[in-house]
Amino acid sequence: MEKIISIKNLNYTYPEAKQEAIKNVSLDIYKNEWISIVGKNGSGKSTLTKLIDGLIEASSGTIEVDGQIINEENIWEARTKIGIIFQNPDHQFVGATVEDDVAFGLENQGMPKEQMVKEVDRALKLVKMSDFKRRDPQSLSGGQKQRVAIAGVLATKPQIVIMDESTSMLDPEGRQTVLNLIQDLRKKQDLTIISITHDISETELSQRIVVLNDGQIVQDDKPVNIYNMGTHLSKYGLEEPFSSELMSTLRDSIKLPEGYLNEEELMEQLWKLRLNM
Amino acid sequence: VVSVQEITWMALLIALQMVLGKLSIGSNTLKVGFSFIAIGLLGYYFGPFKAAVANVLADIISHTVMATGGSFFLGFTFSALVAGVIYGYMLYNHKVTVLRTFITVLLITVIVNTGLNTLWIHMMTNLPYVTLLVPRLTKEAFSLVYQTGLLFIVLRWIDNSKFNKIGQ
Amino acid sequence: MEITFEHVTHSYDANSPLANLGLNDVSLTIADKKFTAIVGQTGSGKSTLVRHINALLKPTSGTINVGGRVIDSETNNKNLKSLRKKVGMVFQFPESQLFEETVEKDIMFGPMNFGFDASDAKKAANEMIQLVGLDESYLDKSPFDLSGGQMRRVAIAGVLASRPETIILDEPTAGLDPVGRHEIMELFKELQNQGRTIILITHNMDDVANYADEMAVMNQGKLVAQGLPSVVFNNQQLIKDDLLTLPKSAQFAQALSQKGFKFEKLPITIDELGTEIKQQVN
Amino acid sequence: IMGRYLPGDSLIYQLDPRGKFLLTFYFVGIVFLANNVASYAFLMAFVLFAVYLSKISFSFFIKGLRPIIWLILFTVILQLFFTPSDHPLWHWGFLTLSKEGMVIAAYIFIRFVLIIFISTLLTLTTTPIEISDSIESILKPLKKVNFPVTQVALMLSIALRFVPLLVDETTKIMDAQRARGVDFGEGGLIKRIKSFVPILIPLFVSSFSIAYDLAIAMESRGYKDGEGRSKYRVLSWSKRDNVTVLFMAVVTIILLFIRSY
Repeated sequence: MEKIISIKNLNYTYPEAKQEAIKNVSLDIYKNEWISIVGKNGSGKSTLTKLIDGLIEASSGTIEVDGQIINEENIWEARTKIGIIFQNPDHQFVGATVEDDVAFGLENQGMPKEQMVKEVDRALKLVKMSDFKRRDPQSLSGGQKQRVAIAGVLATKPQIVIMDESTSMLDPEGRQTVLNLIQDLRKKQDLTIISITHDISETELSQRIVVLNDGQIVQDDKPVNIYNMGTHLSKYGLEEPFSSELMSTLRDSIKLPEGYLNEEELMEQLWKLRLNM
Repeated sequence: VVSVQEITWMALLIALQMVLGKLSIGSNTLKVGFSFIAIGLLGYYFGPFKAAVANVLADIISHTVMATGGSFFLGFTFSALVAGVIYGYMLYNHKVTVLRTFITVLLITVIVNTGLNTLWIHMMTNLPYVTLLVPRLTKEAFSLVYQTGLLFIVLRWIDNSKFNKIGQ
Repeated sequence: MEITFEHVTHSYDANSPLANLGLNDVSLTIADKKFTAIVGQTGSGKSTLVRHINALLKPTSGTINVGGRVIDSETNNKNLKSLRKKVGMVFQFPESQLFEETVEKDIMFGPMNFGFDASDAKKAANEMIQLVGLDESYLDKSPFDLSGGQMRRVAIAGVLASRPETIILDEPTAGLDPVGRHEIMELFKELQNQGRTIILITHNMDDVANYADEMAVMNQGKLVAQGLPSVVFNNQQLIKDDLLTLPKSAQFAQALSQKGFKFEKLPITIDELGTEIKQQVN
Repeated sequence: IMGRYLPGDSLIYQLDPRGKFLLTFYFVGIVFLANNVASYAFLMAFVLFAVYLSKISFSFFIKGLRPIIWLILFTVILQLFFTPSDHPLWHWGFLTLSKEGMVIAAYIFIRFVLIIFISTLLTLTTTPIEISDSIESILKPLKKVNFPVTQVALMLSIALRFVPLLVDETTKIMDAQRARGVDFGEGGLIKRIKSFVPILIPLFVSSFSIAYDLAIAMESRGYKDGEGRSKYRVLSWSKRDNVTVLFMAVVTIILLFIRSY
């Protein structure tokens, strides 16, 4: 597998803060991977995003994006490879209308008008928001705003999309559409997805979960192994997955296999037990 | 050069000015508005030059967009410029005190509100100065007091908080 | 304090041709000292509904009776303090209402407005900051130096400090991490146990199943269902019409029943689900 | 609150917003040249013609007068009774009613109506973003003296985009403070004014955090310093606009003629 981001011994302390927000973090992220970074509020998740995009500068350590160690000179080039969807849909909408907002990143690149029109249309189609082209942001729902934000990011054809708690302010319906969309786009557009979240149910779609606690990586593993931690997850401010919680309620009187089962597997297991009665 | 943080913060203060302009209490004869606070903040953060430019733009855009009547008269735009300069000159990089706030508001009241704005209305209506000035005086005297009070409360609050510098 | 809505209609921009109905002929009783959840899609009228209880909005027609106090379209804007003192309201993202220089002053703000004397307000601040899970040392800090989750707690303390009998919560846990969410929900349950009426607007059906005694479902300004969560979540029509989603346990049970399990009634909490499965498997 | 743009597609809508914007200012200027019945009547005819071309119901223009109707009445009444005259029709203390006063009052009244109708026409047919684009275009020459025109334009469009959001935020904060026992309509004026502090500070904090987040989001989307940007929105000046300018020139000449006649 080809590395797209490689972080080595990264440290960061906010100005005037006593404690380090990021402590000696090393992490490799691979092409087309969907990786989840989880942890409670204040664990350093969002700080890590800002470091990767060069929006803040690390105290020490290096970040390599697509084979290049980022520094002040090449940061703008690195940024074209990374798109971020932020938490608050209202605070990232620059344009006065949907199409204006999607065009913003392209304008920054100095793309000629004719080409921009095509790219804006393409991006809006990808997120199924073409009908809303001329609408103003205030008339959209939170989920729709985030879809426009995704279009704005996709318009500039990044390789990496960082979802920085981008669904945490949405209602369940909006959250679901955004997650489905990202899953779909990852395949079609060959994207690497870094999803930062504290909602364990959102990590189900990812291939790898990194758990951050107090600015340090405490776990880096496949979802199954992370979910297997069960109630221990609450140490890191996370919820136990539903199937794991159900299994612990059932274990006192039903014999279930060791380790984590997802909901589908658990159902199979329970059905078998029922048939054997 | 203007930084990204400066652009967004100026933009939000211009937006805030338009929103506060819609917020008012009191009757038609003694209307109390709040948009002066946003202009004061433009001055506080950006100094005379930038505040003047921002305030002129805010004036043009808000009057055009909101269609608040006869303000297409360029004189009022000049008033906005002068107000921006005064707020910026008086409040930028200075410790906020009651006296300083009072003098700022006094300058605005005398030069802009009673001086320039009366002149523009005179030019628009041909009414003599005195006729225009006399009914304004009580209103201006009153607004001198409340604007000083409110501006001081807000500015001192900002000065003592982490919001006293932009971009962090 | 019992709260009843009788044929309440609220139209926004009543005088314009574009008048849209925020509430359409809603009749509803919210029982005293119960935990009532109000659910429905974004824009269904949940927030409009609860804003009538402390007269932030007034009905275009119909009446609301809040423990004997009647609110209708004629209700005067003055003298609402006694009502608002009794009905506390935690808005969505309540941290945006903070403004004082210290946490203590901010928590005291409500009580002082409602006529507490300074020492009582101070006492309330001291008590409430601990109730929301922060210690006294926070009282002297600026609320703007706290983390988002802590600010949320301070804002909630500020509402509780006036010691309201009824507490309205408009998605109070939105954006919090799971641990924070759980703690805050437990706090509200505790407040109910102390004898308060709790009204919760939420999108989280597991919270409804775990905490609420009663629930109401709104859609397009209308009340479409009301009753015990165990009954309402078993209303197949609501699920079919996409007006209601199920708690995780009920979803799991529903999937199991497609495999061949039989549930007379869908279990809505994980304990109920566990009990049912144990009975059917063993 | 966000302006009063009324969607439509009549000729006035199709004009280039820069032209409309500048001509509106220009017209407000030449209104002051009118000095007799004929010139006022001529300008009124011009404005009514423009209103007719817009195909917008006349009632919208009447509504445009409403916000400053008190100022207009105040001025008209002052003119009516305070205009000095050698041949007063009626006289009492300071008050003088004369033919000259009546004429001047009528002129001032028409002057206000002209200015308001023409500016209402601009706002009804031009979107806020078109106006901000026009301002950018008009400021362009200032680039030569290193005035950051593109940054200023971006700033204006951001300001316009955030007005509705801040209006919502204001309502929300007011509701939250009302629920905490603030009464905005009660008490003496000083108390009322003080009651706005709990709105102003949160509104300020909220704007501050929007500005901060937005700047980060803009940088992450490749916004550097405004240089080398292209524009998605392009205004186009057409023949129609030339004709309009020419028409306005003719109007001015006729006005000058009537004026000195």
